[in-house]
Amino acid sequence: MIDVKRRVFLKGSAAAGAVVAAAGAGLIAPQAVLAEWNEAAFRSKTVADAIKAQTGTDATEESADIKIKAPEIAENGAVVPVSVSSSIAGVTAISILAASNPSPMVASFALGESTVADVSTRIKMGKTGDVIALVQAGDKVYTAKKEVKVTIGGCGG
Amino acid sequence: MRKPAKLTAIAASFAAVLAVSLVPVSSMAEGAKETIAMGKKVAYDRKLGNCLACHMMDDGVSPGDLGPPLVAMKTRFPDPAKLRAQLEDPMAANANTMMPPFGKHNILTDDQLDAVIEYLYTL
Amino acid sequence: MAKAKSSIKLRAKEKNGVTTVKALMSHPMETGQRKNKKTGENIPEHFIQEVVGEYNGKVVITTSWSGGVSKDPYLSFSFKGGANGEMVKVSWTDNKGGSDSNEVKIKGKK
Amino acid sequence: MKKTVVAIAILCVVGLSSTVVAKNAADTTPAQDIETYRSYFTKKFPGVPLQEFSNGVYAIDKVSRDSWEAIEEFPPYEPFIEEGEELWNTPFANGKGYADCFKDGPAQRKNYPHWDAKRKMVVTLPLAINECREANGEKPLKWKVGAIASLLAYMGYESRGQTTNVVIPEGDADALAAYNEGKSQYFSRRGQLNFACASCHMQSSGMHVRTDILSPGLGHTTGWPVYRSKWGNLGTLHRRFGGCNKQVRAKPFKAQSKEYRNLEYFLTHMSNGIEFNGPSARK
Repeated sequence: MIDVKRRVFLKGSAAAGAVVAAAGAGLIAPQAVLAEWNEAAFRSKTVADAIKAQTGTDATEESADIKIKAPEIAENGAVVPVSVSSSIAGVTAISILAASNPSPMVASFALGESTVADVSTRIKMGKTGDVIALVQAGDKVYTAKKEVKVTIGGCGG
Repeated sequence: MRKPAKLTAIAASFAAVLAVSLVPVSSMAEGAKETIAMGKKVAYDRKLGNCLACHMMDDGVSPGDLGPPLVAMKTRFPDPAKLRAQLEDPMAANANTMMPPFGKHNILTDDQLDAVIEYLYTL
Repeated sequence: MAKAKSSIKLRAKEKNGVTTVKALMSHPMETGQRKNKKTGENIPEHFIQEVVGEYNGKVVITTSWSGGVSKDPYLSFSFKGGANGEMVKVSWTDNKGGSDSNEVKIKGKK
Repeated sequence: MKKTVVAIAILCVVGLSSTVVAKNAADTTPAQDIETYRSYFTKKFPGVPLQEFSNGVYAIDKVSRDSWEAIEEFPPYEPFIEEGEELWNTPFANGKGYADCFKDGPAQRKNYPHWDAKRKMVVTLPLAINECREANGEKPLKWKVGAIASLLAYMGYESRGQTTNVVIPEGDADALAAYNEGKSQYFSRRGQLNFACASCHMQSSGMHVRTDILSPGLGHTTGWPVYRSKWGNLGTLHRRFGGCNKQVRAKPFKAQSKEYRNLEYFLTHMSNGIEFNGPSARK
């Protein structure tokens, strides 16, 4: 369906600044590279499948150099503020997954050369679970996680 | 689903008198278990008892803290009639209580109350 | 009512050589799993799939989203560089082909 | 536990039984009520400065405050302020506009709700907006969401920093009666679940219903209109009143009904001295 490896290669080279050259050579237009939505990753039902689809590998390494900012307790699972930053050198992509969601992959950010590895968004979480940050740098994939408890409303139906 | 549960609830509360004639003795333990299971379900259901909104109890996740933890219920309510009254109309005992009148305002049916009481006594 | 308004609210601030961009987009972000209370039918998925951030015409971030991002989504990112008065552009495309973009001047030391 | 009971009894004289409150709401003066109500919360939450109560549950809970602050980085109500400003500046069909009704501009929060002695009724800001429209031949707006919320967001934003100062005019028995009606409303148990507003937001404020924290009732009126994540939209105070009533399984009153206007009159009076900071974001 989707050529994962090719996609990873293109993203990697975009970050390395090679895409301009490729585009210049008439191989591919930068916009087309960037406009591709990783359907396989977003439709994956498990964290493992999503990571594989996103990065092309399942060899990940936990890293203390990734910081996830997310509430311990989310007041409302519909709006959970999440920030991910990393001090790892040469980050090309950051992804945010919500492990308990039916489709865990929520967001992924492909970063340019000058882009700081620090992104924020707000995500939906159906229930309590880990927020997983996936950081790609070079050919390595690093992860970190933080549990977010999603509140259960008290008033009943 | 509901009907047999109701039956067992009734059977349990009148066990001594009626059960012998209604239910074969061998299935008594089964019946009581079912009642307790139904009671737990009613107690946990957010649209029914919703007890976890205010009380820590059993294996309930993320309970509230408006009411006391539901533990040692036999010690706290040796008299089942008192526990029943507390569920029916808690304001009778404490005018400032936050606890809803589960019986008086028909939040739960009689059978549901019976089952919840059976369940509470297991805590 | 006037319609021309952008669905993207945008801020960009430069501090110590890093520009931080914050964007708030108006979008329903339907997952496809929510039911219409009246009809009982699933509301079809409708979400922003991609948000592109550009500085001086150069793409600095490409964000891919699922319907798991909150309604009226928020995005913040930073890049090295940027000076007062330069332009930052953010544009989104959703799964139904809808799109919008907006530009803002970077606020920083003059 | 005991403390709670005593404090509540002092304020509403009565415990919470509805009939008794109705009879006795008049036993204390509005000035006494403010004093009792305010000190109840400042004692219950000793580290919280008075002005902070305008931030609802975020004044008393660090964890939810963190998410809230992250959301305030770029609050979801912001586009509504802009939309409200546009509405404010769009002339009616007769060429007039809101500015012709609100002579001193959009920063109107400090003037509402107020007692209209001639009509013997509480006038709220949304009511004044729709009366302005109708006086100029325009259809009234819906009360709970949509254009009225956006207008209120703009007017609220322009009013930020103004201080709540709801006056119950001295010697006006009708005004006092309306206030007392609102007060009774606040302390009366309602619905299948048998809760009064005060049951949750006074007596049990700060406690957990499952993992939800009950917000303190002091300052409850200052942040409106509110973008609630639960609504995914901006809504008005009376929309929230109705929602609360529904949650206790009571039949809600209509937005801008006499009941809710009087309730707003009482509740806003309780927050006198606290700054308006609407629009705001809540869970």
